[in-house]
Amino acid sequence: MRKEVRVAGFGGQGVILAGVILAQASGAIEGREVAQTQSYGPEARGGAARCDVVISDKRILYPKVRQADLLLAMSQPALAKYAVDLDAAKGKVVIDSTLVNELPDGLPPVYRVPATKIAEEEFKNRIVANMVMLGALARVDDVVAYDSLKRAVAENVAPKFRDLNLAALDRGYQAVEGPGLRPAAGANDAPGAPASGGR
Amino acid sequence: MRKEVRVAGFGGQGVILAGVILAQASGAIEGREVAQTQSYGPEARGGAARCDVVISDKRILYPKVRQADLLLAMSQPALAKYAVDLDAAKGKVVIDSTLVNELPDGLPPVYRVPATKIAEEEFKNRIVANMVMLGALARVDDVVAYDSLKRAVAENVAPKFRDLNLAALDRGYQAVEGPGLRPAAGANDAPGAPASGGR
Amino acid sequence: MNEIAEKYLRQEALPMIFCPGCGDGTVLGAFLRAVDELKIGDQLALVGGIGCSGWMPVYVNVDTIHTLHGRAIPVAVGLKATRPDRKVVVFTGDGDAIGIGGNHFIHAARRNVDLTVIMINNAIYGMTGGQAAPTTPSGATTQTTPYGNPEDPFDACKLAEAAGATYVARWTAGHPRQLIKAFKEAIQHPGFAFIEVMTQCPVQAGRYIKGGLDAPEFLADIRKSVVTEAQAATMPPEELAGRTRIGLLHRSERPELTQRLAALNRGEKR
Amino acid sequence: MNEIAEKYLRQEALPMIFCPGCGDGTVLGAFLRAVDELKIGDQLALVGGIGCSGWMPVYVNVDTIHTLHGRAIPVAVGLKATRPDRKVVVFTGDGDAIGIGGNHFIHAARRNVDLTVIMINNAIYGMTGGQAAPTTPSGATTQTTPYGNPEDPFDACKLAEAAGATYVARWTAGHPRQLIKAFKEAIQHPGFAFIEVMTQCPVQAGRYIKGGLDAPEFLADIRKSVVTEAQAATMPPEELAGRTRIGLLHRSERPELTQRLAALNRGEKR
Amino acid sequence: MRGTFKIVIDAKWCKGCGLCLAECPKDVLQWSGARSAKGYNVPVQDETKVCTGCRLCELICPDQAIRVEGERQ
Amino acid sequence: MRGTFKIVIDAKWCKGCGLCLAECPKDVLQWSGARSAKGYNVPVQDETKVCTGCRLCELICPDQAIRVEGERQ
Amino acid sequence: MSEDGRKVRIIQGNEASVEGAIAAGCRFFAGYPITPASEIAELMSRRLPPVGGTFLQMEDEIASINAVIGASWGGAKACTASSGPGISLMQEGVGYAAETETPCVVINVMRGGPATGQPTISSQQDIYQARYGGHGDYEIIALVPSSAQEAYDLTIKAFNLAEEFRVPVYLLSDEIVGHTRERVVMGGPIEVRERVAPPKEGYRPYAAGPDGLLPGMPAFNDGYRLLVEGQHHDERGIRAGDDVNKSAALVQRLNDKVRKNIDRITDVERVDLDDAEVAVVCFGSTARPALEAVQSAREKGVKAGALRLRVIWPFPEKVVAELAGRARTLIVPEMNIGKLVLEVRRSAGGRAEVISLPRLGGALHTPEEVEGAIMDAVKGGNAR
Amino acid sequence: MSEDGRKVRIIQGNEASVEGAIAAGCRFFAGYPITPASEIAELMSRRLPPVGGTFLQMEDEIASINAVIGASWGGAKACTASSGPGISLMQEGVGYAAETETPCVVINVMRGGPATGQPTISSQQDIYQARYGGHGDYEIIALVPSSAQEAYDLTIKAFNLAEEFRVPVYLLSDEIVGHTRERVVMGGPIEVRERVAPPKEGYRPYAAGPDGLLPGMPAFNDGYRLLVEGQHHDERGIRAGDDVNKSAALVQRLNDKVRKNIDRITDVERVDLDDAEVAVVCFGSTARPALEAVQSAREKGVKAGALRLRVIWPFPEKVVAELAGRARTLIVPEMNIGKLVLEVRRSAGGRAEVISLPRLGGALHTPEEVEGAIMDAVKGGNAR
Ligand SMILES: Cc1ncc(C[n+]2csc(CCOP(=O)(O)OP(=O)(O)O)c2C)c(N)n1
Ligand SMILES: Cc1ncc(C[n+]2csc(CCOP(=O)(O)OP(=O)(O)O)c2C)c(N)n1
Ligand code: SF4
Ligand code: SF4
Ligand code: SF4
Ligand code: SF4
Ligand code: SF4
Ligand code: SF4
Ligand SMILES: [Mg+2]
Ligand SMILES: [Mg+2]
Repeated sequence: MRKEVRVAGFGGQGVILAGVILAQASGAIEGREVAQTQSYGPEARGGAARCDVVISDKRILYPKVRQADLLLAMSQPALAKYAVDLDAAKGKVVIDSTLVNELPDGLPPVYRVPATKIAEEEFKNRIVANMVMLGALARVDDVVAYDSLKRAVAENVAPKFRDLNLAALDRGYQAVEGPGLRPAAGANDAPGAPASGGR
Repeated sequence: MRKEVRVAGFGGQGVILAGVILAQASGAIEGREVAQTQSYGPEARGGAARCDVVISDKRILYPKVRQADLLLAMSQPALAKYAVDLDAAKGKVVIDSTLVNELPDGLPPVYRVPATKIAEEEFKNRIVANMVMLGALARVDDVVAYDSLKRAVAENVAPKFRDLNLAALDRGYQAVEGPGLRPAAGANDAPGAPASGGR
Repeated sequence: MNEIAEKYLRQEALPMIFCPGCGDGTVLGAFLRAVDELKIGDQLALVGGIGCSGWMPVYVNVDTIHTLHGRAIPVAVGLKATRPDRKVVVFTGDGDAIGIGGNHFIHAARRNVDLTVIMINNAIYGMTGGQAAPTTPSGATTQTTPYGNPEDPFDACKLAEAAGATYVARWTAGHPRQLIKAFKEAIQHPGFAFIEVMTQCPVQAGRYIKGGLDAPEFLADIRKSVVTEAQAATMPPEELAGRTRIGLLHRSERPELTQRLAALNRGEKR
Repeated sequence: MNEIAEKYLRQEALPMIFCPGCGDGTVLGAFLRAVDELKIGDQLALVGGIGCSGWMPVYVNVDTIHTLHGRAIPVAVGLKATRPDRKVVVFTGDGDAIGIGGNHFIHAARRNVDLTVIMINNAIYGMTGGQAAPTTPSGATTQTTPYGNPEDPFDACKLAEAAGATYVARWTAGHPRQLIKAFKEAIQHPGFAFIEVMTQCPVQAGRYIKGGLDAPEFLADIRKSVVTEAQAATMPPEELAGRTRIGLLHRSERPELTQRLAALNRGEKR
Repeated sequence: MRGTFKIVIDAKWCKGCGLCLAECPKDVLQWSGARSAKGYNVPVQDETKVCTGCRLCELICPDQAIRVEGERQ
Repeated sequence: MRGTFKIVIDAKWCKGCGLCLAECPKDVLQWSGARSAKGYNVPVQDETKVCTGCRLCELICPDQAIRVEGERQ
Repeated sequence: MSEDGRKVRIIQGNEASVEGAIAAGCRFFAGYPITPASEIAELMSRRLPPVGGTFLQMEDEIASINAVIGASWGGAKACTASSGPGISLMQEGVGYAAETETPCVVINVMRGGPATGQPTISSQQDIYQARYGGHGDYEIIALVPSSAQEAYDLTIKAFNLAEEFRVPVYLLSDEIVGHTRERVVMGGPIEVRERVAPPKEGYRPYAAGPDGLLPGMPAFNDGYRLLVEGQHHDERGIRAGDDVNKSAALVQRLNDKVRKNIDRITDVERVDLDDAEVAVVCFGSTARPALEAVQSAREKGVKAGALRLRVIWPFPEKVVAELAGRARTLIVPEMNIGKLVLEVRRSAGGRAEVISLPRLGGALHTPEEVEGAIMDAVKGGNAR
Repeated sequence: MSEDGRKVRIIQGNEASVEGAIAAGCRFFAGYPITPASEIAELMSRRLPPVGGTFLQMEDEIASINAVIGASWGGAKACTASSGPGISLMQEGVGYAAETETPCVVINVMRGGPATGQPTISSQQDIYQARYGGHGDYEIIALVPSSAQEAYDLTIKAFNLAEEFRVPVYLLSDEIVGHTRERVVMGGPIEVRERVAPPKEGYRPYAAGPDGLLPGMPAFNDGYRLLVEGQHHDERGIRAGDDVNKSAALVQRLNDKVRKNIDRITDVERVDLDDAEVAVVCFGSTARPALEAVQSAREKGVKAGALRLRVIWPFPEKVVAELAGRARTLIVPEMNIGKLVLEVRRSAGGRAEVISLPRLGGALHTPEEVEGAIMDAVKGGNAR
């Protein structure tokens, strides 16, 4: 089964790291096939940032997202831009409700988590909003197991930021709200390594 | 009628200039078709230098010398190297007898002029040996009219060297010796602008 | 947006690609003010290299050419040669000017071509994501010097002077007023004028060299690291050590290339 | 042929392409003598650029690489990096080193790579037939400056020093004994060592710049145009004006690149 | 003097870098806490502080987002 | 001392540049007038002059054509 | 994650190239940053020193390729990496490596051109440049990975071929392969061609064997008294550019040693070709949607197949010619204006319809797009 | 020697190129010495200042092509000249000129390569480099003179085409054409395309007409407020490298403006082709022995003919295809390993036998050699 996940927001929000962690969790931890791509360059500065992860049980040939199954939207423009690419039938959207206020018409089910608010207020570190979003994802969909995400964070984040990121992950898992969620289960942080520029 | 003329010797003897003057005389003055080529580069330094002139009444397509009709040899190695390319039937050789002493077997008619000796002793300027050779050529063969050569020298040599070169030309015309020469008729000099190097 | 920016910026090219807090924008602002004060908008021909810094002239609404990486200077030389009355200004990065473009840089200085070359020294390759530049301090970590930079940096001003530049100044993005003055001087200087501007690059140099993304802090550090001639005169040697000189560092007179070429055209032998 | 030449020259590559009276052969002879005195024949790795001067190492019977025009220095850097114990010597022309190759030159100096760079300054592009070089005097006529050179030349030694060279000397082809000593010093110097040798190029510079092909006269003129530190001390200023300084011009100490790289390999962070 | 100078910050261009805050000798500029369309925290003028109209903020602002209005008196 | 040093000039390599003539402080070298296979005028030692064995000629000869034989005494 | 020394990691193609290079024995890298290749230099700077190798960031790409040449003669397997603009600058140096038979690997992570073009976006526009970019007549070898795994595998192969054929070998990767993070199995038993020093006795550095290849690769300061000459030269390395015959012989051999050994170099994947009526000839990242399209078409009962090239230079003319004799239509999708299709067309020699499916702008073909072309061919194609 | 302003001189092809350039309005030259092209720079340095032009000897070839680009935007018709090694270094710059639609002329006086190869000896090895040397997809135009006269004529034409198509135009001369002194008729009534400044009103510098061409050529400081951008850009010149569609559109147009106007650009000489059974397809200096061979064969009653290309890029596919439909055999002599023959073969599409007659080492084919190939073809060729 092929799943296409897109994480999108502003540059500097750690959107890429979120996608990379997801890819590591699915690929290295769970042993599934993954293909993670991202937008690069000047257009990724200050403006929009995007990271895509395709997860499958079979060899992934076409590595790009055509119609996302899951969109993690960390900004209003990101939601506006990528809502159209969503699979309206089986898709889901997770929004950072601190930054995304308006929902366009015709969206699939929307899940909300005030990721930036949590990051700023609870962790005093805006950069862990991405982990909050990832935690939320694990609760919203079974594309990845929450435990795998935890392990991926532990393995891919610098030791001194590990606990912070795990805690943020956990808060996202707990705090997300939306249609038909099962009860929550179990928290973590690192400064995102944004994309290198272009030329 | 296509005639192929080769002037060959050491670098620094003005071999190229001799060929260029011949080409100008035939082409610009006499209005015939000419194609003048030369050897370039490191191999033209100190070592062998060569200048070829093809003269014809028709458009010259192939511009290279295949079998020279006329060889002006200004050094022993040059004669040795190019004697083989000579047209044994209708060819002629003019040698600078100051520098060329040995004649290989099977040469076509040979004409002698002590060009370097004349240049050094009479003109105190070794560099006009090439003009002596050219003058000799005009006497030996009707490939070019002597008057045309004189005009070509006048037009192509720096004014301050003109008389010297014309005088040297004349001395060559007078001094050349060899089989079946008609009586002589009338003389000139400039430092040769040798070929640029290679790379 | 302030009036100067509104007057001179190429609106359809905005927004500027610069990261938040990048010094390039400040330097560009100072440049626009210098141009405005000199009233030479319609004589300007701008040339940008490739790099963040190379984008600066793209935003200015005058004739502009955005060249290849390292090649802004030869393009500028060609432009200048066609109409010597143009004020040709080159915007270039430390990598663009004295990394890949170093040879053009020294030769234009030697020829004393009447160009104004504004080099942004952010001590890093910004646009490509934080690799070492020929200005990166020895020992600094970057994306390509994970174990610390084993090389020493150039002193670009020293190099410019040795190569033949006739106006050489160094300032920082924290000296906008001085920059305005220097830009005016450089544009009016009849010869190769070089201005090095030390800038904060919070996102790349900040992250990799300094370990933090805070622009104001970065700029404050740069200001602390420099010293003017006047300050140096009154500073104890301990404090002076390791600081970089800023200010007008060299000025001299020598025939300018395009003037000399014009003389050839008039038939004057040199 | 003398014994040194017999011992060190690559017989099958002879004769040397140099024109009669060219200074390059003299400089090569001095180099061979320096090598012989240092007894380092088997540690030598020679690199030649393209130009008459670039042919010099081709005639030496040790491991030699004859590179592309302007690229001798980066090839030498790659060679040196693979086995830092090699004595890597670069032979290059003024066009090769500071014309097309100028950027590699200043960067190798900045990095203080342990190379010996011998630059033949014949003030012209010899191999290609007498075009202007970045060392051609202002006003001189050459094949590409028929109306006189509108550019000023580089001072290669000044440039090398500003770029970071740690050994800088200038001599002429008329100073073979001093050259032998300088070559020995440079080879033993642990860093970027640069030696500029002013040579007579009777055929191209002779013809186009000087107007005569006489090698001894040319060399005599070069000797007249230079002055050592010691001579300068006792010379009246009128006589000194316009003369070029020769001798050891700069020597300093700074960490050398391949040593620093070796430290990285040992896991030492900088 | 208070109120003579108005600091207009264009949220369309401001990238929330904080250089103007750090640069102002009179502490006139403060974070607004609000987020612009691009997600940046845009500064505002603290009306309780005295702006001298020195324009340092305008000069330092890399994004040309600041306009100092009102004439110096 | 005359005759102690023999200046051997290899006509195979000599290009007749005259640098050795100009360089010799004792005027020991003279043009031979003869022409080598390559057409050059190769110098010869003037036996009437005193060669000091200073080797300047050998050092200056670009074509490594000169060998100074005999030891200095 | 390890079994017989293998490990699995989720990494970018660029990282996989670095790991492949180091596994193949690369101990020298010189480069200059450029998107989308910079990660290769960055990871090299981290990985080389601990294994005793040398990383140099040079002043430009010209210096980089030349330093690589110096290092190769110094005794190290050596590599550089760049993208379009930098690769353009290296052309003279690559030609020099071909002329002097210097083994080295040049990685081009392709982006859109010309000029600054599309710095962050993929393309396959530079395939002809790899072959024809430098002046003069010479042959190189070019490998085209289509996944991170192949970036690893083919980088190893590139080093092996460089050593065997004494040529510069290109790895023509692209932004998509370079930047997609996916599963890569690394380590374990790998075939690596070690450098062999040739015998010193009577050694003539450019005397080739009957297959046109030089035996081994000597290094400086090992007693060979090498002369490495960039002008045409004889078997000793002595310049012979003014000798028409020696020059012709050298250039002929430089070309033949690759051309005549093409069977040893050719590397293709054949997917469902046995009975294919329509075959997609593909390479690099474009092969991914192409193979997906073939699968999908097969599922719909269409006799589709694919010939995926892992080596594009020397171009596998014979393989394509043979295919053209069997399949009715060849479809060539590529992220450029339609370049490899010219080779396919020539090799097909009129024996199959050859359809070009070019795509500009940098978006990868979708599987649907390629499938559409297959379907069109099936429908339209009765004329042979 | 003058009648209606013409004069006849015996000069080298290189000199003729300079005279042609100046006649065509070239007023800027930047270059760097290299054999066998140096005479062009040398004569430019002498000829330009008196006509108010500028000659610059730059620090290298990279600087040269970039100065040419700057000068062209500055308002001057501009040119550079070099040979293999220098041309290799210019590839990034030529691509930039193509991307930014900067008219300029690049003269390559070809010599033998790769690397330092054969500095003083002729070749035709760089024909593919002209087309494919830079990264990215773009088209250039390349003219191939085969005499000094054509060096003059085609240089003028090169400038005209550069202005009309706003592309870099190569003059692919070679050492033989460049260095042979022969008769050149110069001056008189010459067709020169002057630069026309486009209207300023609503001007969008990269908005093309229906034929894909840009109207006129603006200059700096004439009130256009130009933005010349080396990244892919929209019609205003604003960067659009991250926009897949705009980028695709630009690259497509850069290629199409040459490809689709090929009929306006194609320039061939047809010699005895009407009834030719064997046709020699030739260009540059190799055409000289080839034409001599055809003459000689005709004298012997053989139905031989020649198609001589004066423009090789864009390759005249249609002309060759049409010829292949009539002549039985096409012979392609060239001073390289056999390069243009690949284009001929593709264009022939199997409808004629195509025989490659390559020659390496730098000696020009003799007429006898080409005639021999014609005779062999006549004998051997009954199978079509
Ligand atoms: C020939 C070439 N090589 C490399 C690059 C990639 N590149 C783009 S910008 C840049 C360096 C930018 O650094 P700098 O010049 O210091 O400018 P900054 O971004 O720091 O202002 C590089 C290497 C390129 N575009 N072209
Ligand atoms: C890329 C390139 N450009 C130009 C040349 C032609 N070329 C060969 S040697 C040379 C210059 C030689 O001058 P210099 O370096 O001063 O050496 P010299 O011959 O004077 O010793 C040039 C331009 C070349 N071989 N390669
Ligand atoms: S990377 Fe650095 S220099 Fe470039 S825009 Fe960002 S902060 Fe400025
Ligand atoms: S051209 Fe000049 S430098 Fe070159 S070999 Fe001749 S004299 Fe020497
Ligand atoms: S300096 Fe400008 S961009 Fe930065 S916070 Fe202030 S107004 Fe915003
Ligand atoms: S004008 Fe001066 S005082 Fe006023 S806000 Fe700006 S910096 Fe502060
Ligand atoms: S210096 Fe050498 S080459 Fe010159 S004349 Fe004397 S022996 Fe001959
Ligand atoms: S050794 Fe000295 S004295 Fe004797 S010939 Fe040579 S230069 Fe003259
Ligand atoms: Mg920088
Ligand atoms: Mg020189």
